[in-house]
Amino acid sequence: MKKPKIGIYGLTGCAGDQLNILNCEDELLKLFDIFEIKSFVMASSAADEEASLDVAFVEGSVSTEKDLEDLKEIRKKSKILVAMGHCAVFGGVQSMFVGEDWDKMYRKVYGKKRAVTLTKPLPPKPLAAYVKVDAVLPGCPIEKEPFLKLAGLLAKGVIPRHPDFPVCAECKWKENECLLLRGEMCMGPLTNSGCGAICPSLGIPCIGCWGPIEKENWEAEAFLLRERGFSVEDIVNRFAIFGGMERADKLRKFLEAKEE
Amino acid sequence: MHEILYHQDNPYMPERARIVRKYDLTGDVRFFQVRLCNPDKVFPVTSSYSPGQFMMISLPYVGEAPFSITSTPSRPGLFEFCIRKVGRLTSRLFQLEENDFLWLRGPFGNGFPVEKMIGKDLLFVAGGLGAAPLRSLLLYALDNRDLFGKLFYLHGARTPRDMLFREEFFQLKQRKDFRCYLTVDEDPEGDWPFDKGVVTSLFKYVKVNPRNTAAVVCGPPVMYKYVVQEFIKLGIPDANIYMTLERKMKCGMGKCGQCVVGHKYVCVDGPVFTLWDVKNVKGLI
Amino acid sequence: MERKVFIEPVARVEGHGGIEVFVEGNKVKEVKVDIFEGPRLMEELVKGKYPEEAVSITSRICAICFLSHRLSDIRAHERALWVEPSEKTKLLRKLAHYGEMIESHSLHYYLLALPDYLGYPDAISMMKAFPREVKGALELKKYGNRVMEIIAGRRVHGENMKVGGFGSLPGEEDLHWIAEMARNLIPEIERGLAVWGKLDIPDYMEADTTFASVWPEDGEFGFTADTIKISDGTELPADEYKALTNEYVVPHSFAKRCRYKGKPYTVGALARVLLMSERLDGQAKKWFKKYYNQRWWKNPHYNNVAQAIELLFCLEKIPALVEAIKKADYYEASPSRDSGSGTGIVEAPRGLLIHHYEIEGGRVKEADFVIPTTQNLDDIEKYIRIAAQNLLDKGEQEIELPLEMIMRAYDPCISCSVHMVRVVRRT
Amino acid sequence: MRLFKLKRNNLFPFLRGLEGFGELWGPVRKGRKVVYARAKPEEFDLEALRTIIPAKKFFLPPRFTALKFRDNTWEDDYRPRRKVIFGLHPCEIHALNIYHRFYTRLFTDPYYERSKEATLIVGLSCVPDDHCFCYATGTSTVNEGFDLFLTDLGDRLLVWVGSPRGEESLKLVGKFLEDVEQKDISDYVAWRKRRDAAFKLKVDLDGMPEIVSFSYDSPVWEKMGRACLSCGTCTMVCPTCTCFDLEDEYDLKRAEMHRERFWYSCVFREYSMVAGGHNFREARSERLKLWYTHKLVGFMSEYGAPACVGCGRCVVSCPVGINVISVVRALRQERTTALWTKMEVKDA
Ligand SMILES: Cc1cc2nc3c(=O)[nH]c(=O)nc-3n(C[C@H](O)[C@H](O)[C@H](O)COP(=O)(O)OP(=O)(O)OC[C@H]3O[C@@H](n4cnc5c(N)ncnc54)[C@H](O)[C@@H]3O)c2cc1C
Ligand code: SF4
Ligand code: SF4
Ligand code: SF4
Repeated sequence: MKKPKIGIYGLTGCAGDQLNILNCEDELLKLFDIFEIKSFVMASSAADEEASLDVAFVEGSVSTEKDLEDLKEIRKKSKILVAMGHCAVFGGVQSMFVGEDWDKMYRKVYGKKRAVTLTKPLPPKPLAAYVKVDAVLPGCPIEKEPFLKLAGLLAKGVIPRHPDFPVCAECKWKENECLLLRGEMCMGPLTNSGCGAICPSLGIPCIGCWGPIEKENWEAEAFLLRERGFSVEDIVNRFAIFGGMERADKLRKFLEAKEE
Repeated sequence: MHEILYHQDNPYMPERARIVRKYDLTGDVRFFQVRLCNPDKVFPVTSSYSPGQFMMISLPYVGEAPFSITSTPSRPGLFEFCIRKVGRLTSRLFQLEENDFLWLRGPFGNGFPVEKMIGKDLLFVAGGLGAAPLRSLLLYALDNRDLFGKLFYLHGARTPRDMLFREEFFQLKQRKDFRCYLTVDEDPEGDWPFDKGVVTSLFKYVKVNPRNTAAVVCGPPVMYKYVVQEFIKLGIPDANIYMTLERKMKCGMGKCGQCVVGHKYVCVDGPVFTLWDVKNVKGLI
Repeated sequence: MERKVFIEPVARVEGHGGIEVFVEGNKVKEVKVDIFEGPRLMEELVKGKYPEEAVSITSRICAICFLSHRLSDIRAHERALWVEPSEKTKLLRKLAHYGEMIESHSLHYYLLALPDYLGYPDAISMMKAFPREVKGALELKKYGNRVMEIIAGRRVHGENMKVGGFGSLPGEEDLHWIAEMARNLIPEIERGLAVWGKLDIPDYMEADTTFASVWPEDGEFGFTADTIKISDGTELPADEYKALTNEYVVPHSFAKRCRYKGKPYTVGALARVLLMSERLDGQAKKWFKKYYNQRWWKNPHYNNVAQAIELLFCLEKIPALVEAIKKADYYEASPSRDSGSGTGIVEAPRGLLIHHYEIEGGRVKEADFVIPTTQNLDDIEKYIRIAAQNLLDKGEQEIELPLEMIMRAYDPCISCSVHMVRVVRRT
Repeated sequence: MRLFKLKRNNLFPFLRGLEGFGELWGPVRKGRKVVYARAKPEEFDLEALRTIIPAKKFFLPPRFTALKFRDNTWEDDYRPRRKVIFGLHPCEIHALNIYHRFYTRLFTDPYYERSKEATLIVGLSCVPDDHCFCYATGTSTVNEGFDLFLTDLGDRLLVWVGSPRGEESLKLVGKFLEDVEQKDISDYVAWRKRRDAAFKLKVDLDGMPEIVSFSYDSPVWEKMGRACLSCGTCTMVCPTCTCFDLEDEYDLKRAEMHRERFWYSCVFREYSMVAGGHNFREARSERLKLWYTHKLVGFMSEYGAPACVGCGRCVVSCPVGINVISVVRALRQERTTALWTKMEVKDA
C-alpha cells in the first residue's frame, strides 16, 4: 500500500494540538514512517506545499483573511480534512460568548479598528463554518491516545467517528464520585468524551475543553446548577468558555429570552 | 487449585470468507456472493441457515453490521447479500473486489418459521431493500414448491432502476406455479411493461384463503402500516402476519443491548416478528 | 532595484509570523517581523470570569508555555486576592515549572536550534549523525512532559494547578520517579552541551542591548519572583512592570511591541543566565564558565546555550526539591478578600511573562498580559537589520537562513523556528 | 449448604489464605468514595456499602480489547487474571446472578465466562443505609451465586460455603474455620431481625411491571426527559446494566487492529440510531422509557423478576435525581421531592 500523504497545519490557536503530536515521543518515528509527511512546519522545514494530500490535519480557528485563504488552499488539495482541536472544531476560547460584539472587543485591545493592516481580522470561527470537514478530533488540546487512534484508522483508509457520549461515561469508568453531587460546576455531561475524564479524576470539575457534545441538554444542566445555588451569570460564563461559536448563539438567545 | 478451561469457540470471532461474485443491482445496492474459506466450520459460522436470518459482516478497521441473507438454504455452499451503501462499513464493502476477503459471523436471528408455513398459502410483499430477506424465503418456497399452497409475490420499487433482482423476477414471472407482480411508483423512461403505483395497488390480484395464509412484509418502515392494513382487510390473522424489523446491532446475539425494544432483542427474538408481537410490544414499529 | 527578502515561517510567534526585509541597492531599508496570528483578545475574554476560569482561559494563550501562563495567572490572582499558598504548593509549582523548562528547552535546543547550526532541515535528518543526542533530546522532552503531566494534570493545558493549591497531589511513587530520572538524565544534557563547544557562533549581528528577568527574593537562580531586574541595574517591583514594557501596537503585527526607555530589550534564558549568573551553581555553573565571554551580551545566539545550561540546572535541583516537597505541609489556601489588583510575574522558557489583574467582587474587571515574544520582537527586528546589512555588505546572496536563525534563537514559540523560505525579488 | 464460624481475629489471615486462589480485591475507601481495589485485608472497609462501580467491572471491564487482527487473522487473547473478590453484599450477588443468566443465555459470552471462571466470590453481610431498598426487591438475602459468604456477628463471622469451588477453597483456609454451635445460630437469627428492621427507605415495587406498562404514554417520561443530562451515570453504576459497544481501532505501534469493547448506555444519543441518521429514540424521554421498561418490565417477563436489586446506586448517583425510586413514585402518582420533578416544563 502506498503511504498516505499528510499535512499538518495550524491557523489561529495556541499550537497545542501540533505540540501534542510532537509530544508522542514514543510514536513519532513510527508516524513519520507510516505517513509521508508533506508539511508539518512545526517539526520540519522540509515542506512540499504543491503536493496533493490524502489527509490534512488542521488546527486553529479561522481568525483572519489569511487563515481563510490558507484553509481554502488546504481544502482544495486534500482528500480528507480533519479538524483537530477545539479551535478548529468549535472555534476555540477566542470564539466564546462574551456578551459584546467582537469588533468592539477588538478595538479595546488594539486601540482602533485598523491598527493592524497586515491582514483583515475576522471574528474567530471553526473550520466547518467555511469548508467541508470530514472528521473531527476535539480537545483543548487533543490528547495523544485519541490522536494516535484517529491517525491509525486514517492510515488504514477509514474515516473515524468521534464517540457520541459525554465525559461522564469516562468519569464513571474511572470510578469517580460525581462532582455535581458535591455542588461543583462540572461540565462533564455537556462535554465530548475522549480526554479520559482527566480533570474529574483529579477532583477538578470539567471545564468543557473538549467542546459541547451534540444535542447537549444544557437546559437541564443550567437548571441543576441554579438549584445548586449558582447565578445565571455564573452559568452563562462557564458555559461560554469552551462553548465555541454555536453555543455562543444559544447563550445569547437564552439571555434575551430571560429579559423578556 | 483447579485449572481454568477456556472454550475455544468465541462467537465474536469472525470467519474468513471470499467474495465470489459481485455486481450492482441498482445505483447504490450491490449483490455479493461469498463463500466461506473454511466451509466445515460450524462455529461461529455455519453454512446452514433458514430464510430470514442475517449474518454479521465484519471488516477490520470499520466494524461489523448485520445483513440479511438473500440466498436460499436449499442451494447450499454460498451466502448471498444485497447491500446498500449508506455509511462507513458499507462504503468499505463497496471498495472490495472479487476474491477479496470479508469476515462473517452467524447466522443470527430467528428467521421465518418455515415449518409453520407449510401447507399454507403464501403472500409476500416486498418494498425496496426488503426484497433481500424475502428473496431467500421465496427461493426456498420455489425450490420446495409442493410444500406450500398458492404463492403470491408482490414487489414495489420507486423506479424500474431501483428494483432489486429485476432480471431475476422477469425470469421468475414466466413460472406458472406462482404469481409474481411488480410495480413501480414512477417510470421516468417510460418503458416499464408492468403495473405502476404503490405496492398496495397490487393487492387486487391477490386471491388466497385468508384463514390459511402466511403473509410476509419486508420493506421500509413507512410501508408496513399500509401493507398490514391490506392483510387485515383480507382477513389474515395477526399471528400469521410476519414482518422483519431493523435495529442497530453490534453483537447479533442478544448481548450488546442496542436492538432492545421493550423486552425483545430484535437480534434473537427477531428480526422476524408477527403482527401480534408488534401490537404487544410497544415501540417495535 | 528593491529586493525583498520574505521569510515566511508558515507558523507562529504565538502563531504565524514572517520576516520581511526590504533591500534597496545595497541598503537595508526596513525590517518587519510580521505576525499573522489572528487576534484572540484574551484580555477581553477573561472579563467577568472567576479566577479559576480566567486561569483556564489564559493558559490557552500558548501551548508551549501554558504552564508559565498558568503560574503567572495564579500568582496574579493570589496577589490580588491575598491568597497565601502552602509551602508544598509553592514547591510543587516550582517542580512543575522545572518540568516545563526541561521540555521546552530540550525541544528548542536539540530539535530546532542544533539542526540549523549543523546544517540539517530537521531533527529526524540529524538522527543519523547524532543518534544519541536526538534520542537523548526525546528522552529529556518526554521527562519534562511527564513531570508536567504528574503535577499539572496534562502535558498541555493541565488543569490541576489552581488558585490556592491543587486538585490532587502527586503520589509518592511519581515523585520518587521524578527525582530518580532527573539524576539519570544529567549525562544526556551534558552530552548535548558538549556539542555547543564545536560550533562556530556567527557574529554578524552583534550589538549591545538591555536584558530583563525576574529577580528572586530568596537569592537563588529561579523563575518566579515579585521583582524584575534590568541590566541597567534597575529593580522594579512586579506591579510597576509597565515602566519596563510600555506596550504599543504596530500595523504589521497582531502581537504588540515593547520598549524600555524607548529602546528594544531582550528577555529569555540568556537574560536570566546573564543577570543571575552569580546564582548558578553545580555543573551548570561550570558549563557557564566554560562557554561564557563578553559576546554573550551582544549576541542572541547564546540564548541557545543558555537554555541548555538552565536545563542542566533544573535537573540538578530536582532531587533536593523532591525531598523538600515530601516534607512540606499542604493546605488549600483561600482568598482573604474578593477585590483588589495584583501582578504575577514568572519566567516562561522564552522570557519574562506578566499577568496583571484587577478583580472586583470575585470577578475579573481588567486584565493585562505581556508575553515574552512581545518584548523580544523589537530586538529581533534590530538584530536582523544589523545582520542583513552586514551580510549584504559582504555580498552574501543567501541571507534567509542566517536571519531566520536569529529569530529562532529567541525561541519565539517553537513553530517559528521552522520555516518556509520564500525570496521575492522586485525590479 | 455448609456453615462454619470464623473468629474475628482470624479474618485477615483467612483472607490472606484465599490469595492462594488469586489476587485479593475488595472495598477500599478512597476519600469520600469506596471502590473495589486490590489491597491487603487490613485495608478493606468492612462497613462500606456501595462502591461507585459495582462488581460487574470484574466480569466485563469498562473497556477492553476483545479481538485483535493482523495479517488476516483474528486473535482473542483476553485472559483475565484470577481474583478473589471480597465484600460483595447480597444485592451485588443477586445482580451477578442476573448477569450470569443474561450472559449465558442462548450464546455464552466467552469474555464473561472466562472472568467468571477466574473469580472466587466472597460475600459479606451488611447493614442498610438510607438508600438501600433490597428489601423491596427481594434481594436482601442470597442463597446462591457466591463461593463463600461471610455474615459479620461482631466477634465472629459465619461462613457459608456456596459452591464446589467454595468448598475447594477450604483447602486454603479451612484451618481458620470452626464448627458452629447453637448460640451462633440464635445470634444470627437475632442479627437478621435487627437488620430487617434497619431498612428505612420504604418503597413498594409490587405491580411495577403493570404500572410501567400502563404508563407508556404518561407525561412523566417527557418531564424526566427534559431533566436527564444523558450523562450515562445511571447505567454505568447499575449492577445489572449490560449494554456495550464495539469499535475498531488501529494500534500504530504494534501494527494491529483492536476491536474494543466498552460499556455503553441506552441514554446515549446514538443508541438507537441507524444508518442514514434515523433515530428510533431521538427524544431523551424515549430513551429513559426504554431504560425503565427494560429494567422493570422486560426482565420480569424474561426472568420472572425485575432487574433492579435495590443497591441504591442510581439513587445516590443521578445528578438530577432520576432513579428507580423517584420514577416508580412518579408513575404511581405519589409525591416525590426528586430534583427532576422541579424542573419547569417550558418550551425550549
Ligand atoms: C436484521 C438486519 C438485516 C439487515 N439487512 C440488510 C441488508 O440485507 N442489506 C443492507 O444493505 N442493509 C441491511 N441492514 C442494515 C445494515 O445493517 C446497515 O445498513 C448497516 O449497518 C450500515 O452500516 P454502515 O457502517 O455502512 O453505516 P453507518 O451509518 O456508518 O453505521 C453506523 C453504525 O450503526 C449501525 N447501524 C446503522 N444502521 C443500522 C441498521 N439499519 N441496522 C443495524 N445497525 C445499523 C452499524 O452497526 C454501524 O456500526 C440490516 C439490518 C438489520 C438489523
Ligand atoms: S464529575 Fe463531572 S464528568 Fe464526572 S460524572 Fe459528574 S458531571 Fe460527569
Ligand atoms: S475533563 Fe473536561 S476540562 Fe478536563 S480535559 Fe477532559 S474535557 Fe477538558
Ligand atoms: S437519568 Fe440521571 S444519571 Fe441517568 S443519564 Fe439521565 S441524568 Fe444521567
